[in-house]
Amino acid sequence: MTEYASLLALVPLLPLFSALILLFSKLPKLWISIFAVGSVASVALISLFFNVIFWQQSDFVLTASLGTWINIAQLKINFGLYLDPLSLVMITIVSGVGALIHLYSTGFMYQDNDLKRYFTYLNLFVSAMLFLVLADNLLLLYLGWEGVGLCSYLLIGFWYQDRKNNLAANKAFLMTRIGDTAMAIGLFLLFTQLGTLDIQEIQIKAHAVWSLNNDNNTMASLCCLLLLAGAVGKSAQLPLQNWLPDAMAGPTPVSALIHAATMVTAGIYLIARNSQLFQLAPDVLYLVALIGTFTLLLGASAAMVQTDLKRILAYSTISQLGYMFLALGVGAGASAVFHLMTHAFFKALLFLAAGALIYSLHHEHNIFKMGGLLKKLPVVAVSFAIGCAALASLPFTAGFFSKELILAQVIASGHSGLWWAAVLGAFITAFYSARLFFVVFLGQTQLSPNARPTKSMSLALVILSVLSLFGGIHPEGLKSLMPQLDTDGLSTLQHWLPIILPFIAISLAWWLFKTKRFGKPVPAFMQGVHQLVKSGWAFDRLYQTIIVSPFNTLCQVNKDDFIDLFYRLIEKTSGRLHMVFSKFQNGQLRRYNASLILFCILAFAWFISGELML
Amino acid sequence: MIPISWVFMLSLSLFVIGLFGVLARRNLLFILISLELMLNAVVILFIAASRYHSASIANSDGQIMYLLILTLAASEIAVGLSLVVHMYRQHHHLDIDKLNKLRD
Amino acid sequence: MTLFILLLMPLLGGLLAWYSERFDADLPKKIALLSLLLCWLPLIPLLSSMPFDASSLPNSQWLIDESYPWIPFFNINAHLALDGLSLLLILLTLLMGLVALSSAWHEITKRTGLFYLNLLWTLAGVIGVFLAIDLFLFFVFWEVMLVPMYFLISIWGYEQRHYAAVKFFIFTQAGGLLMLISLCALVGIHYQQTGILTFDYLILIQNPISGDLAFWVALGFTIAFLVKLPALPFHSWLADAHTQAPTAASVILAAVLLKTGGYGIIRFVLPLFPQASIQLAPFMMLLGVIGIIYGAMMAFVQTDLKRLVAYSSVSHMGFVLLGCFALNIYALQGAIMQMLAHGISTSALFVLVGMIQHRYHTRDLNKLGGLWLNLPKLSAFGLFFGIASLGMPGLGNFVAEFLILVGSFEQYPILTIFAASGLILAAVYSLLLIYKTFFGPIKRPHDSKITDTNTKEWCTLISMCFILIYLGLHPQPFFDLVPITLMKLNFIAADIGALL
Amino acid sequence: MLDNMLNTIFIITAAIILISALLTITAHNVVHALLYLVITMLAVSLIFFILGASFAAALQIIIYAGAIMVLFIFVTMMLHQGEKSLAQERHLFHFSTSITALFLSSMLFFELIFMLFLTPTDSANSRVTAPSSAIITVKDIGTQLYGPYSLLVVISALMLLSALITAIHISKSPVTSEIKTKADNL
Repeated sequence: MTEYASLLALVPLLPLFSALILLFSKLPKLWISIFAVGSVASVALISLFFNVIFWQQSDFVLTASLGTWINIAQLKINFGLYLDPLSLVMITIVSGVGALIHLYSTGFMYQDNDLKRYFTYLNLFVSAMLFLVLADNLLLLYLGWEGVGLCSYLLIGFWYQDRKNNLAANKAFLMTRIGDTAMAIGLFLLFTQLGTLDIQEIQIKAHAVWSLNNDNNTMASLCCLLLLAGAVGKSAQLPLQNWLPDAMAGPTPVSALIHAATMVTAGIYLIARNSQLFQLAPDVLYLVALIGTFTLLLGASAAMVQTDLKRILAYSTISQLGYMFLALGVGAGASAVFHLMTHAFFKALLFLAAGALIYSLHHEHNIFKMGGLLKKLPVVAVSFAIGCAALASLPFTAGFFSKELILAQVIASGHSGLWWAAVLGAFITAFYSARLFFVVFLGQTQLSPNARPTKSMSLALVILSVLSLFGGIHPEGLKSLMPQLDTDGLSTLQHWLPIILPFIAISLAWWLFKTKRFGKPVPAFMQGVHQLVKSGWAFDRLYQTIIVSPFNTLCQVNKDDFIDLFYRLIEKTSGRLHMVFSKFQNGQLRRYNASLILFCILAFAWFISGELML
Repeated sequence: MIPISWVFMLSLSLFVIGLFGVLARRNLLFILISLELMLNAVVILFIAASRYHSASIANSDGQIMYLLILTLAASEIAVGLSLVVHMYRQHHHLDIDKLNKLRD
Repeated sequence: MTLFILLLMPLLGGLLAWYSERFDADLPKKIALLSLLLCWLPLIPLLSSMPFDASSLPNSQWLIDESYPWIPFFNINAHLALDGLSLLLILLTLLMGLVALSSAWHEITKRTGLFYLNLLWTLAGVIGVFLAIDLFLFFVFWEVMLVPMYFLISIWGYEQRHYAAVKFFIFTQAGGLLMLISLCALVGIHYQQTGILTFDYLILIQNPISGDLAFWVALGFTIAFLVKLPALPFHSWLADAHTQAPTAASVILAAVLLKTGGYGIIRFVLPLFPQASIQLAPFMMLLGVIGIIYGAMMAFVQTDLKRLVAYSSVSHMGFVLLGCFALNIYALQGAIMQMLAHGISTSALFVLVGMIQHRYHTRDLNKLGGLWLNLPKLSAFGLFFGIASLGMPGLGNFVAEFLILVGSFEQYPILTIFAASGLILAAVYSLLLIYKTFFGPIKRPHDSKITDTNTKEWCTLISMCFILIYLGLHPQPFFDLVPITLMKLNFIAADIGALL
Repeated sequence: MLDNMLNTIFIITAAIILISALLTITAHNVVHALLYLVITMLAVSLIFFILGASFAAALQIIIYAGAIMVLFIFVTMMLHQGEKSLAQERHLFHFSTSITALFLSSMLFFELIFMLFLTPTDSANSRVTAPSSAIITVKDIGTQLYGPYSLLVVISALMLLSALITAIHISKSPVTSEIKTKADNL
């Protein structure tokens, strides 16, 4: 097995080298794209090669080490890479979808004169993500984690001239940074309790140390809670989710890669990777499921009322991630990762198709201004249709297999309440994806496309469509790694309802589209609710009032440093004292004599009082 | 013989009168005059003290001290008066309060 | 004799530079460059003879130890010694001297000779501080490094340079005097308790003084170093000194002068007063955390670029204070690493601010904006160092902050959580810095004569980038170099994972 | 019999001294003040006679009353202040400005009185007995002067010399000319 170690070592380093080469070189555009796509494509090939070797094997491990990082007393951390079924799936997704998106963006971004900077950031992002996924210890994972956050900040704010993009980038970075700091505290706790940061060792030691007496697995649940906070920050789950819709300010391939396929899935990977640790904290697992459910409902409802094409997809990503968290919460890690894979395919497809749409309709985002584009952009229309079908999890699409599996697992684990919420979420998902498709592609055309998507873009779209249709193969390796619940004890209702629901939702959407009710303003009494849901349940305003503005006013109040004021006060008082004393020097001789005599009187008085005392 | 307390009273009151003169008057000449008074007060005390000293032989220290004070008074008045003349030439008045140029 | 050569080189260089101004205007800077480069000579044999791996740890703590009688009456001798810690800091000093020189190359035009005299004498003072083992000599160098810095700020500074220079001088001088008092008290008590009158650190460390007076002497020393390492109540001189100092002076000030405070705590307070430092630890850690949060909040609202960077170094130095008094091996290594990483990243930021000021003659954030379009290379460096200062993993600051927080978490978890919130605030002001200067719409018409970074500037900045990355990815040689075990620091047993 | 006559003479002269002293300091005209001062001086010399210091009394009349007061009168004549100085004097010295001076000197007076007479004198050194009646002749003073106190003579000679030099220097310097030019162009 070790001869592949050097190959494994290449996986994260290739994109890094190409990023450095791009950074320091002055290549023409063609060469830039060749380097960028080439590096990620070669990593994709390597991961395919690994897939072929370890096809359907469930217990293989491949490790490689790039040298020691920190080695003091008990803190031994090195740049170790660890490949097992879970991380194999992840690197396949990251590099596969990444390569397709790189291919797509060579076409999409070609006329942008900052192509070099774009591809440097994109390659840096892919290498950081690969480090994250392949890290064998939590600190290296944290390095990838922050690197990914940094690259998403840089890419969201890629068109830096526009104030809005920068603010969105800052918001994204800060929100994820809050989660990362919580995760860092989790790391400290883990290190002080277990003495190591190596992921596999943590799982073993955690079981050894904490499962003995179940009273002190409060420490375990504390660690898991902190790690969960990090995951929530990165995967845009309930408390920290309102940065994702604003992150759509970046170029569309970036949204496809980062905010659909790879970065947002890091949180799920973290929980899946530490699944044994999470087993020790059942209450935290239930919390994960709860967060997942609420987020999925929030995302779905918000997506239903959006008008901006990319914000709809952003909210749908949030809700699909909610599904994955729900699966993790009920203990079905494998199905979560499976859904992650299929989601990566069809969400990337949807984003790229949306990108092609925007590219051809010269940067128009509002879906109600588009219409009847079925005939004009056939490739985009077909791929968009497949993507929406997979999103709505119509039968025989990739989305169908993974979502049904999750719903089955939820029922099998006995959380029927969560199941009903998930089914409602699925219904709304189907509804808004159908609404999206009908409004954009059917009806009369308002904007006529002026540029057709280039060959590379169409190629990427085609491949992704194929993957979203037939990518529903459940990777075997995952089953052994994470516990699987048998799903044969379902009642007929629980089995058939999730299959029929998408069709009902689509017909409802068709009926509404036919009666022209989609673009119309909402009736008066519904206006408040509509606005609330449209703004993502007003989390932005909430955080603005309870955190951002108090912090601003607090800092503004103390602008010139009241401690400095204290020292300036000293300076002023000494100045004023000087003025007082100078009054005595006024050059009047008689006044000097008088003070002389006064002093004699006082001296005698003091002497006399001394005498009297005796 | 005159009890010494009387001499004390005399010299003390003379001294205080001289002091009042120095403090109250604003004319430099009058200040010098009251200064003279204060000197005389002191001299009386010196002479009386040596007179009442109970040493067997006659004690003449007081008179010698008188001599010294005399020379002191003479030289002091000489300088004082030349200053007065000088001041009068410059300022044409002898008011001491106006002389506060040293302040700044 | 090598240490004395290392010390005399900048002193003589300074004098020569000053004298040479008479012949030619830009001769002083060449001489200054020459003398700085010559300073590296004494260190070369040392660096080469010590391969960078853990096995070859020198048995005794001191790599070079030289002592000559100076004032025999008080048994004070000019005792200089170099160990891992001071070697690291001296390397940083020399490096930052070169950086300061490069940034002052074109910027300083009037009275260049005197400028380079002050610059080199400050460096000599600092090198002396890092080498001095005799406490009296330490105090002498403590003052020597202060006076030329005062002139640097007050002659070549910007608008309110006199106010800033005087404030800087009074603050550090007050600290220095406090240290003199506690130094004499220390020697006095030591003499009473052991009958040996000595200022020598090595003897003083054999039997540290005990009793409640020791606590007050320790407090005196610590406050003196807190003034220099700007901890919270004494930090207000830093913002003014930095904003009004010329670029070269603020590079030296940020990179090196602040580290003398941290170095003093590690070298003198912790080993000399073991019990007192354990008693002092909780308060100082609290002070550190407040400093982190307070510095970050102050940096967040500044409109002047240099003030923002100055307050950010108050926050970073709060981490160093937290690390020093966490009394455990990770935190101490982290503190030393933070001093190095902060030295490089903040002085790089100052060089950049100097370059921006040199081109646009303003430091006001509201007037700056959209530099990326006109100066892509400069903005790229600005982005890199801004990201470094917020503690991005893979760069030096993160490794330091991580170690400090791990070490202090083990002692006081709650305090560390607040300190960790400092990481978020660091991100807030760093992003603000990057956004306000480099991104956003262009506010000022672009005139063509403003050029991007020239080769000299590009080299200094790129070398600093590589050092930061090297610090971040391969910090091991720096950890091995500092002989924590030999420094007689009695740490609270690091009972990490002792449950197993 | 002789004693109470001496006492009465003493009291009369003391009264004269105090009255003339008061008159000197309250006089508006400088010459009146000087004349009262001369009277004081003569009364003081009488006191010396009563106290048996005949040499001192003689000196007092010759040098103090004779030389110094004459010098004083010379200087006041030289300044020929005339009428306006009288008016000026009246406004320079009147009751309201001297109230603080009066208060201070009276405070000092009572404190000294209190200290000298009312505080309980410790018995050790208050053995003021009747004055020895031996007459002190000028010869005794001479031998004392050139015996133990020879240094005193030298010092007083030096003092007189220095006073002489300063007096000449101050009154000689032609300062008046510069002041005039400056005064004109002000």
